Amino acid sequence: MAGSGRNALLEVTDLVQSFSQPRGILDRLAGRPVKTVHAVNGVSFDILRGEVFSLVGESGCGKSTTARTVVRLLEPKAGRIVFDGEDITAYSPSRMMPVRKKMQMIFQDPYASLNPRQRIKDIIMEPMLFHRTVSGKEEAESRMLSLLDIVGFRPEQADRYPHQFSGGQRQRIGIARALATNPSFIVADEPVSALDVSIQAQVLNLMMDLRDEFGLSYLFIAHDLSVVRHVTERLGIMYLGFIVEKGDRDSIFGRPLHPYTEALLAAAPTLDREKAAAPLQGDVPSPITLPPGCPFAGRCPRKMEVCDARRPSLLPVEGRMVACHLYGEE
Amino acid sequence: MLKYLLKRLVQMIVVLFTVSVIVFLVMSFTGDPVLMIVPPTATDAQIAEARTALGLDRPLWVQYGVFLQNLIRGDLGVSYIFKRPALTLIVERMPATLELVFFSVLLSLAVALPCGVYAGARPNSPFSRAVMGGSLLGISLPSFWVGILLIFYFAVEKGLLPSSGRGATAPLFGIPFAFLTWDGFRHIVLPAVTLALGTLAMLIRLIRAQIMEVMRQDFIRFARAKGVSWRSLFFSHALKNALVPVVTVFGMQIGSLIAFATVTETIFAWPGMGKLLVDSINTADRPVIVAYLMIVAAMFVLINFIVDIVYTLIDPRIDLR
Amino acid sequence: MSAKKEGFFKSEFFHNFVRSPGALAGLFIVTFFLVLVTAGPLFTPQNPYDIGSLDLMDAFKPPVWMEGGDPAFVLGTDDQGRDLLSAMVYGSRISLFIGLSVVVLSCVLGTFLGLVAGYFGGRLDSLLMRVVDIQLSFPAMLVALFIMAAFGRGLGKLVTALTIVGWVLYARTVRGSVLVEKKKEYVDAARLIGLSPFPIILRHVLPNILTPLIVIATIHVGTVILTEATLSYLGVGVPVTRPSLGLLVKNGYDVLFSGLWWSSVFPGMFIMLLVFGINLLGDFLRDEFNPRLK
Amino acid sequence: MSEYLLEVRNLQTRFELFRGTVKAVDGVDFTLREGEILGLVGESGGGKSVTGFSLLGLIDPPGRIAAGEVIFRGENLLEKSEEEMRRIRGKEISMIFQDPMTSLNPLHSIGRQIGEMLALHTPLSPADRRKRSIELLREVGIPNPEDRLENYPHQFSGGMRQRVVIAIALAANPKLIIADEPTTALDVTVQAQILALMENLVKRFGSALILITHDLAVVSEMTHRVAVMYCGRVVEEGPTRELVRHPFHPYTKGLLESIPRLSGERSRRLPQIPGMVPSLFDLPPGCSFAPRCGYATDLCRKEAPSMRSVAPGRTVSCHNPVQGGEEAEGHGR
Repeated sequence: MAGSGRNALLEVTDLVQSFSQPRGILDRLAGRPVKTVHAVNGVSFDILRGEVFSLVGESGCGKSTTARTVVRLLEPKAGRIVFDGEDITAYSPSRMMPVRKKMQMIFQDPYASLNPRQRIKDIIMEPMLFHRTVSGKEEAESRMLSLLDIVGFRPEQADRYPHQFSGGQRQRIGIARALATNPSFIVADEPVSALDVSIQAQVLNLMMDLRDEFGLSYLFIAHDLSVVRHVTERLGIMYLGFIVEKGDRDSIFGRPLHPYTEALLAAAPTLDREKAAAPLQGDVPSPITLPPGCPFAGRCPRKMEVCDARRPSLLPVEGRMVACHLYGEE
Repeated sequence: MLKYLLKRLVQMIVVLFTVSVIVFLVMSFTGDPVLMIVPPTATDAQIAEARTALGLDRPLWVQYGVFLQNLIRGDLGVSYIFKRPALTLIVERMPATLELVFFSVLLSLAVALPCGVYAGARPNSPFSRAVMGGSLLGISLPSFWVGILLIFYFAVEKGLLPSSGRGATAPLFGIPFAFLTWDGFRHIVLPAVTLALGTLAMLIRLIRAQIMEVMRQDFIRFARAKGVSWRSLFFSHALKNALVPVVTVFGMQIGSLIAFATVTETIFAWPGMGKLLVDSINTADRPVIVAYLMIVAAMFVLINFIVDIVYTLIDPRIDLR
Repeated sequence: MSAKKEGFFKSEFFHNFVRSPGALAGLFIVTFFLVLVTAGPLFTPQNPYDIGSLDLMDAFKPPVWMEGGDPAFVLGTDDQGRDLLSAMVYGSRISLFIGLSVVVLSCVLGTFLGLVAGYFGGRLDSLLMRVVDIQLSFPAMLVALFIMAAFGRGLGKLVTALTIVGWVLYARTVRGSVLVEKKKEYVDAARLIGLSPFPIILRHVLPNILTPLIVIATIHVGTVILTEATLSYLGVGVPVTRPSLGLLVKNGYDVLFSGLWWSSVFPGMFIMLLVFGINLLGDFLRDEFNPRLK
Repeated sequence: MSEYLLEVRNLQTRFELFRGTVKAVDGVDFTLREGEILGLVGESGGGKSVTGFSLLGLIDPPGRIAAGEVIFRGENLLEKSEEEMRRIRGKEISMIFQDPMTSLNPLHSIGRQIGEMLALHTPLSPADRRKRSIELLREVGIPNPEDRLENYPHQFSGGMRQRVVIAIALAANPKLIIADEPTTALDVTVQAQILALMENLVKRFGSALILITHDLAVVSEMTHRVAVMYCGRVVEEGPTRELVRHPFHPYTKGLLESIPRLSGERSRRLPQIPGMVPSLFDLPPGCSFAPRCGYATDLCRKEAPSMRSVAPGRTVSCHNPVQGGEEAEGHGR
């Protein structure tokens, strides 16, 4: 399996994340169980230095939750997160501090991800000044200006407020902020899904240029398969909090094995095809009560008896990992 | 549904319990009731004796236990002034207050609904602007002052309507009500108008805001795209959606009316429980104050409960399970 | 959006303000009262609470335009020969003082609790919200009345009582806004930098919830002045020695039937005017900051 | 009178705002035949949604339709009274909105909302309406429609709600359906379901469809013809296959190239359109696309081009159309 060993920048093992819904007095008196949303159910992956790894899936599949847990915006319920050789799973906020410099995030919504009351320059300088990665205000200022230049702004634009910029421009400001402390790892949570098509290409190109220039690694979260195919080296397909298929880009896009991956690819509209294949039926089930067997069994066109009974584990098949009984130990 | 009712019942009891603790504590730490009931000439020994007789020498939590026990039995103490059970005093005066509140509610609804709905439907018409200006003035008016002006004009200057008291009453289900006699009805007009004014103005603004909010929702546009006429769009689609939140506020407004009845009753010498409260405050008649608070708290809790039930009946999104 | 030069006088807010008769009238009224209470005592013919300056000979004088009016007492005098206009200037002072101090205190307290509860959530939040819910299910006037009845009259007590009933408003609104803001990604970005909760709350969340706060606080000043007036009218508000406008109305009512109608009508008119002016401003601000209702 | 079901000529819709007048739709022309599926595609601010609402006369102040003709079955809709339009909306032309979560009335049952459409535009009796509602729900693929008639919108998932919306839109058998980003709020697999359903039903009901979307891929899979919009104008129009393969307008070409592909060669960098969509408050003089266009000349910066025919069935609004409809780069098959 690629990525194990010293070269991995990030190793995530059996990550679990869940949220319990609050209970009323009577529920507690009646001893009713807490309703729990099982958002992430034992997800493992690793990201090499300089690599782009993507998590793909539909809304509610747990891809964003995984990302937010990896950067410790959420406390993991179980599992292990090893970043740059350090096990940061249970780091306290103060111990996380030096790690925070090295891992940053680009967000989905360019309108909500910048504080409307901060000037652009303050947005970008805040992380540097907080982490003292610069000697003082002056150096922060010059670094801020060079970052703005990198993402395509003129110096006089630094004094403006976010609302004076368009969505694509804001996203570039968000990227500059993420770069402020010279990180080695960036989580990009649907960075282009809120942008217009012509702007998407600009932002994707910028992200890829920055990777080459600064040797960044990305965890790329997206629902758009064609975008993922363009940026990523390896990817994992998520469904209901599980990774159902994981491997390198060419093998998965070339020949998807898991029925869900197959369906997802077939459903994605493209310019190159006349008609979509028969669409997948039904909706994603509730993450409150997980099915005992395969999470995809309810919608799977190739469902077998065993699928309802036993949850398939992620096993190596044809140079990638697949969690499906079709490819079980035959 | 049953579970929901049970849950609400538990909540109601918790709220009333909390209120009783707060009322008890505040009352225990302020003033000395013993000084109210012993004659001014009483000696220290007499005072101590009275204190023991009232149980005030015992620890606070024991006193509270006794208080709670009496409360549950419906014994809220005896008025220092009237020398009669506080509960009886309040219950006697309750019909007068409820009658007043009822007419104010009726009046505010009768005016606020059409005005608010119209102002929401045609926000730019001159009439709507006038209504909005008037309602802003309405929420800026001190109600006691309005009462005084009304008395001065209608009672003192013109002599058209009586300025105080409840007038003659007639019984309904054995309870005396003023509005059943012409004289009593004449007495109720001015206080009801005074009391209704603030609520009326507030409701107008709320209804208008709600309607304007709903009218810009997507589903209204979708209904328009279906070819629904403006009339049906407004009455069948917008109005109900707009009025659902108003129900909650309206419930709270009834509570507020009961509270403000204290002021109105004082101005118009309306013999209700609100005037009794203000009189009791001025004479430090503590059992009556406590009894009033507990009864009014129970009324509010009950109103809130009814509002919630109504809410669930008109809004299918509320899940009772 | 285009990055045009933006100054306050070119802003849409200013543009709308000078074109809104209501807002301008509100500003005029409020300014009038602010000038009146700061500079007014310099011009009033007497200090109405300096007993020495009162002369019973001046009692029962009607306003100047009525028969028997005295130019020295423009709005007439009361039964003790006190100049009504002077009393109203001093009364406005007390009313405004109470209004503003209650609003500042409840705003600070409620905002702080709302911020903390909204940002951290959990037990503290549910406890706080239960308190707020219970208190909001009782009319503010009644709760204040109860507190004043228990503790007795007094300026400080009145401010305390009105703050106790007032903070919940801010706590609830702020908490609601914080819950909305907290979900926005700029807060995540601040957390990712490594900022601890309080800097995030103060530097990032608070500046973004100020607009609803300003609206509530403005309208709240009017509400407090009305509630204060009502309590004082009922005799449980300000002490007799520091009569606010509400107490003046009550004093005037006591002599209404002896024909001194002006001594309750004019102070009441002052209350109405002041509160109306504040509400006009508040109404404009609400429409401006909440474009959905325009 | 004409071969077209719908002819839009020089449609202009404006919004008078504090910061100035926005020409959201600025002289739009296109035509539609019976049963045809037309894609109206463009980025945000292109004016495609406003065009859709303008066709039905659903523009509220501060917006207004300033000029133009919307000829539907030989009659100009812009000259009709509100009362006449009301009879056309839903019956002749119906609409599907973007967000299925907000386009249904939360306090009315599904049955009532479908029934309302039937009551407005068909002579059916209440009992028949109920029967027809059930049929419609079955058509759009809602399981157990008899039981679900009494349900409220919040009891359905997003995809299911959009199915209900489609059922309502189809209820009166309209000649034309305008679908404004009908699948943007939905997940990929659900989007595929809804698109397939719409395509299928439109064919069966014999309606024409205007599909408004930002997604060229969806357009290329669904539509017969496409009109590409930029800054309130149609810049290019033509049969979908041809237009996607050989765009004439530099904007269309740029847009097509900037979309990453699911198969074929994968270039290191995506071709991108430089700059950004100009603010509608101050559009550049001449062609709105000129500042971002690699083919722009002085003429483009001075004078706005007008629509002209460049090949059979193909029109473009450009002074220097891409020569011979160059093959879009990176477009492997």
